[in-house]
Amino acid sequence: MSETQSHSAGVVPVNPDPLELDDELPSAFTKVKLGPSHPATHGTVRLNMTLDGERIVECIPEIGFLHRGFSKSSENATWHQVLPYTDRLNYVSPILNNVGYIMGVEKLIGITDTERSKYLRVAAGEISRICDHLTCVSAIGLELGAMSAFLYGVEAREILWDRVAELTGARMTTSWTRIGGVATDAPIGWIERVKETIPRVLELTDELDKLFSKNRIFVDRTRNVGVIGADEAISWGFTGPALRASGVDYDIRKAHPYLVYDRMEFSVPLGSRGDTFDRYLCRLEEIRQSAKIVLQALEQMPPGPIIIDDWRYALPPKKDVFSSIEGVMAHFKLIMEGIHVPAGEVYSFTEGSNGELGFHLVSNGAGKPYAIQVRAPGFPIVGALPRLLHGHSLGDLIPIFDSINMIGGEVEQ
Amino acid sequence: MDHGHAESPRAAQDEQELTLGEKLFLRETIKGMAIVARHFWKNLFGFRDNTTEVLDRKGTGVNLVTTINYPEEQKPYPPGYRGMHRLVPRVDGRPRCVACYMCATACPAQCIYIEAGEYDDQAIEKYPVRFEIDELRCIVCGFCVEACPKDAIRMDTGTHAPAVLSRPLAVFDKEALLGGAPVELSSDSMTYRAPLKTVAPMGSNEGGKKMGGH
Amino acid sequence: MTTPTVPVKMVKVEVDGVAVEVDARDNLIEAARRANKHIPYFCYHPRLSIAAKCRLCLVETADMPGRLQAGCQVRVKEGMKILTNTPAVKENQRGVMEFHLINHPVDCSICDQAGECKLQDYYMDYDHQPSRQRTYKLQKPKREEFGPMVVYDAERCIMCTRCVRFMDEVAQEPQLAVVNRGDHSMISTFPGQPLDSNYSGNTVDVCPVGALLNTDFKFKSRVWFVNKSPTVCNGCSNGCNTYVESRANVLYRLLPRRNEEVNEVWMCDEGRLTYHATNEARVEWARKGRADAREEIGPALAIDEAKRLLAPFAGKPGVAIWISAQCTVEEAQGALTLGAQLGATKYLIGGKAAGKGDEFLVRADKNPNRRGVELLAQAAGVKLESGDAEGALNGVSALIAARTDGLANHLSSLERLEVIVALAQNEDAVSRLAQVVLPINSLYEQAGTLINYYGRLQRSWPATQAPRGDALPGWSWTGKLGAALGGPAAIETVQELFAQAAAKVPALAGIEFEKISEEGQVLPGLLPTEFPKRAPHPAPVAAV
Amino acid sequence: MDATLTPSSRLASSDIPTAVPVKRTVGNWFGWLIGGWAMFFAFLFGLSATMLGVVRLFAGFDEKKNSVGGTWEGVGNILILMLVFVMILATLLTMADRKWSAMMQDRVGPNRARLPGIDSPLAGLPHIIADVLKMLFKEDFISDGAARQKLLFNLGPLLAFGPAFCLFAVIPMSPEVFFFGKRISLQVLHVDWGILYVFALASIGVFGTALAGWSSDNKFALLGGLRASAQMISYEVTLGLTLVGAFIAYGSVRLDVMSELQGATEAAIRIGGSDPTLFFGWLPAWGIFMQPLAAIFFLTAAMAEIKRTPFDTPEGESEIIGYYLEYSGLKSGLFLIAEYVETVVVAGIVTAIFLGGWHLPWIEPALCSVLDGLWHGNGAALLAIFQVMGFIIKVLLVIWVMFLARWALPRFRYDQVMHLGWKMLLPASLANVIISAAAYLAGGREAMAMVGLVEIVAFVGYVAFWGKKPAADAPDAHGHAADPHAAPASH
Repeated sequence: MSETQSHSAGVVPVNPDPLELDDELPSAFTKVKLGPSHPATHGTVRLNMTLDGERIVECIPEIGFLHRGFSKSSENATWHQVLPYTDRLNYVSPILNNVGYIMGVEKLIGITDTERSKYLRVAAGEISRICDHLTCVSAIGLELGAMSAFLYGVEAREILWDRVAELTGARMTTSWTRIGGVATDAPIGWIERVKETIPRVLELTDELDKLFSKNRIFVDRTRNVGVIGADEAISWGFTGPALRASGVDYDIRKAHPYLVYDRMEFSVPLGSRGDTFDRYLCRLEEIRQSAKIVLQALEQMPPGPIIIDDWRYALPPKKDVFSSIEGVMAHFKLIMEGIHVPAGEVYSFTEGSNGELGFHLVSNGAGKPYAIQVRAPGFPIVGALPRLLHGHSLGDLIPIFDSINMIGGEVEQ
Repeated sequence: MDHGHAESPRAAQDEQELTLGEKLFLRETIKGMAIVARHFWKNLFGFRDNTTEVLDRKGTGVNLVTTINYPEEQKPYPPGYRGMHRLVPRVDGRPRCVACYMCATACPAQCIYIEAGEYDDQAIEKYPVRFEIDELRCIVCGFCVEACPKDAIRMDTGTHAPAVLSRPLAVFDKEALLGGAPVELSSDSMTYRAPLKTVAPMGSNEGGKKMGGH
Repeated sequence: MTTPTVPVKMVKVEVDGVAVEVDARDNLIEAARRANKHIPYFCYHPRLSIAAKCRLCLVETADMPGRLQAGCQVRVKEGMKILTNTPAVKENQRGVMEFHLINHPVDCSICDQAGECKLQDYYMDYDHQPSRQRTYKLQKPKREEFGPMVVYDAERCIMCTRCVRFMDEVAQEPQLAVVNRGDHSMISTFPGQPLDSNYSGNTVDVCPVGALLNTDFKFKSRVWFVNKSPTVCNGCSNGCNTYVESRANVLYRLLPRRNEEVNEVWMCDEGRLTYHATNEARVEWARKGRADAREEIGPALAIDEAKRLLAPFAGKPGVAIWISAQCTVEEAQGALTLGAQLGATKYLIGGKAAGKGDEFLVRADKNPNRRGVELLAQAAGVKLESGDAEGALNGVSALIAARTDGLANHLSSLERLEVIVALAQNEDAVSRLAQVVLPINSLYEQAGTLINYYGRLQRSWPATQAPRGDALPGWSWTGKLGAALGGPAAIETVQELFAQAAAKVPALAGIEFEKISEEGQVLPGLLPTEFPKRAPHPAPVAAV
Repeated sequence: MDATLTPSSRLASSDIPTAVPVKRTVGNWFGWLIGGWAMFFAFLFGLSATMLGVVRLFAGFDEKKNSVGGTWEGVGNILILMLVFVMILATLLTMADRKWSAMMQDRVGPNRARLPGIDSPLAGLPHIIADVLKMLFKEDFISDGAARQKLLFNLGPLLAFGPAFCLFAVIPMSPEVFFFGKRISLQVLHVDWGILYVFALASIGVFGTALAGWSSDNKFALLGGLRASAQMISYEVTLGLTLVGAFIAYGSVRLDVMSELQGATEAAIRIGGSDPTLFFGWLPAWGIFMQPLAAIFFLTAAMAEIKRTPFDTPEGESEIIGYYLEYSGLKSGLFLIAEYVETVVVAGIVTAIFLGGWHLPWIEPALCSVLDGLWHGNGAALLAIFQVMGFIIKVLLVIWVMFLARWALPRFRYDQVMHLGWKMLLPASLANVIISAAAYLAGGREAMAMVGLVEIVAFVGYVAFWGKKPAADAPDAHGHAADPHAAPASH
């Protein structure tokens, strides 16, 4: 009787006789630190978890192991020199970052790139998005133990990276866009090559689909796991596939079309439950939609220059630099001092692979940025990890963590 | 690829409820294993032609395993690939570089170190006494190539910086970097001028004709 | 230079619609400058006569619509309306730029001026269009050696004649002239007369393009890599205000810094070379031992060694303090304090040997702070003996030298001494003889104050970030030495040390180190009444 | 596409060679294919013959000529089966796992290690030696926490490996056969309790994992150990029940008896002609035809029992890394090799019970008479070599299927494993027991075979057709129906 009373008083009963077997065994929460170096944490992140058996009572993600001081580094580089830093934000889809950043700078200057450059940016950006989603989707499989699927995804990504390398000269660290255009044009035969590549990628994507989408093991692991509703997702600041999986029809490419996205026909896949499975499905479908966009962009791409002909912002053509004093002087000024971006402040946002990739740029008119702030799409989503993980078991952590696709580079900058 | 039809955003999940057959595990399990098994048998019986690009390694019978067996097989880098640097020589073997420091300025990683010297040669005048690139610091962005006003540095070696056993070995000096085919540009005639004191009349230099138009 | 006595007459003008009040003697360029508008120019220089050769400064005025007027040549008048960006002006600027560039070689890559070149700046601001040139460029001599410091490239020259006018009007040694005509014209020296003036370096500074280059700086560094920091030239007691340009701990060049009362905007060639002493032959590590027994032991052990050597002499006669006039006020103060602590019986002032002076910027005394050292010694109540005299070191058994300039004259006496502790900047015969050598910063590497020939207190800012070896400011060493020998704890900052000195010297009373401006200030009562003929100087204070 | 419009220096790169020339491999693909397989079978044949020969050699010391199970034969069998066959196969499997997975994943697989003096990767075989050497020479690191329980910590791998190693004793690899004048059999232990021995010893393995998990003093390892013990104990129930049908059919729990009953008897082989054990005259009397579902259940449960993917929650390398997290060097190696040994054992049991053991279907009598003709009077002995070879091939196939599942399927969650075991496999195998018993009572083994055939047909129908909607109105959920690039069905 006294025990009941002490329970009702909220006091844990202290057993006077520890050998009394009828009593509940004393128990305590386990504290487990997952990471920073753990197979499931693709980047380096540490998850400080409190476990009740296998159930996650509390999970506090600890980021910063990959912090490289993007904002501060950018202040000491010219506007163009920031470009390699953006490669390393979301290093799985570098071109989308390149495009997002350069579009911000162009917005600040008040110029637009050439027509051909727009199509090239869209096509290359969507290829990048496919690469990102392929990585994410197949990595979910990898972490769940289906390693072959991961390598099929990587194989598809690999042939896309070959195309990216042909276009930009590098596979990952592309640094490809320039203020007013892009650095290199599509080499001869590249478009045909991409048109060969895309069906192959889709073939491998379908294999992923077949391996997972109806497989009950996979569905059981992901369905109704890490559920977040539309309202809650919005208030947490979700964007991109993670938000659309919750059923919110928000895609910047549709909502605020930029470049030539308004001329492309594609649809935005939506989920309804906002669980891990929906996030997986949305990404899978986005791969197919992006493939459509790539082909359309390459189809519609007009001939013409790939960078604007304004020597205040774009480097002069090499021929002029080699042979004329005007060219070499413009060249020197641009390299020595950087491109003079008018003083001002701008927030530019594009649809990155994980959601809204925003660049807040501040210029004081000098050749170097005054301040750059990145709204990394992954950051708010990682912030919601405690909410997503709460109450799930330790085994569920893996698919949830994978499905939000945390990229250390952009989250920790 | 048919991209003519626009689809409305849809809630894909409503059709994703598993049927009873799928709920019984076995069918999808076997299907999944069949996909993997198909790759296995194709690769087991297929012939591997490592001269083809990965994209072409498909079909039955030939060109199968898509992985590059790296050191033995090497994928040729595409023409525009940013590989290891080289200092471009002139036809007489001297570097084209005039030590203008543009590459060092443009380099975001500050991996280029230059010391300038002076030729007695009236035409070129300035040259790099030391030109060193720390390939470990290099981030291979290609900005140096873009920044060079003399076409003196290129990344078209088609290879990448080799692995080294100690950090100082990754610093490539002028002698190591200088190589490849020499380059002669039409605008170079600017630097090959008549000897001092004899001022050539305008247009007498043949190179001048090449300069026209751009 | 005489100070103006007539009151300044101001007139009202309008520059691009902005009303502004300007000096009636201003030309249009200066008037526009007051309104924060920039009229581009090459040949105009506020301190030189007007040549109106480059034609870039042509602007429109409301007086003569449609007619362009040279902004440098025309003076303002009441109610004038200046238009700097009408289509005609723009078209002229663009056209003039194109003309200037027609025969300009594609030389930015090998030209040291790139980065501070007016052509580049104006091209981006006023032209930025591709070349329309279809023919070969004119060829002219390159790399003409004009003199020991200046090299000339005729192709890059835009014939603004600033250099010619400078030599005629400011240096007053006409050594340059324009020869030939039309597009073949170029600057030349006279036969048998190289450009060997002591002010020839200024022609490089006034050259807006890369035609005249400083051979000392040529190809050493790019101008955008170096950091500028204000300092004072330590070449002579004139104390010209300068900028020193440096990267890491290497100095690259000295450039004159504007100070109307000291050096206007000029400096002498001799002074331009003083930075070499900071780069070359430095004592880098604290060490002990003479000649071949030298051993680098690091600062702490070196102080211990000095203490071991000096302790027996403390309070006994025979200790001498040698203060070089190259020392800053703080270094001298540190040395005097140490001397007082040790009970030094002899204080000697040394320094670099006197040289030639002239009527303009060069003083005969080649030490920047002789007046400062004297003032401090006077305030400390010690008798400062000249170190130049024969037998100055007689009767001395232990010597502490704050900088070793001039000590080399007494080598035979030095060999007799029992103990020499030298605070040395550069390797020389004295640093070889000393038992303990403590490396010290040069003036350009430390914050410090100097008092020049005119009794003007000026300060310098450290140009380099990283110290060279163990080098420290001299006052830091003397402070540590004093503390090691049982004195009060060493003073950590230059500000405190200056305050210590200021408390003793009446002329410095009330001056705070941090409040000394870049221009410096004249100390009350120290201004001489007579000045060299052409030397810029502050207005003499009327005797009260 | 005017290249000169690019500001970047897309300059003429034809000046220099852009790429390292690729080493061209020219080979006769077909020749390699035929030759490779021929060599593989020749190797198997040689292996089988050697095994039989060595056991015959040892059995020669035994006095009784006409019965198996002599002391020396036992010694020979232990040597050949458990030390050579199981250990070598398990070691080879470490490499096969890597090489096969490479093929499943379009990779090349391990190929870096070289034998001294041979400049060829030898298809990665030297990696076996390299791996073993690595395991042997790696530092045996014991963390502070584990050092407090050093005995238990060291006992863990032994308890995991030892029982697994002993399991193979009851698995028969060859029939009892007169092999050059001596009756021998490739089986260590001819005991009446047969398969029960396996169940009994396999249970001991639980102690290994539990001890390893607990004594490591690591929370992840502890979780792994807990998961492992729970899972292993749970699945043992199913494991036994799935085989009850087979016990009913063969009337024995002895694996050699069960194997023997699945094909032509020795007498039938000797006489020649048709095989009387065939059901309906054409269906081999294999366990899988009588107990198809039981075979699947058993394989599933066995995979769970030995903790292979998709049931590797105790390891879950991307979750908790596993109960052997704190082990290194040889102890870690013991855990790993134990898993492969268990794989071999499971494959052996499945082969012995469901896949006809050493029996070759249909052809045994005919083959025997042909071989008799080839080498007068020793046909049965030669046939035994082929039968052992057949056994090995069947074992390899089962292992391959298990590896296939490992690389293709995602992992269950821990509670889902338990759910599957208790709520699905256990009732299903109970039902199987009842149906099998009923069929046996109704019509003996023939009836069981009928039921089995029905089950197989139903199963194939289920996998291939049931639930598949017509392509026309397939939901365009992921666009595959509308997507012309969707890969064709893969089965």
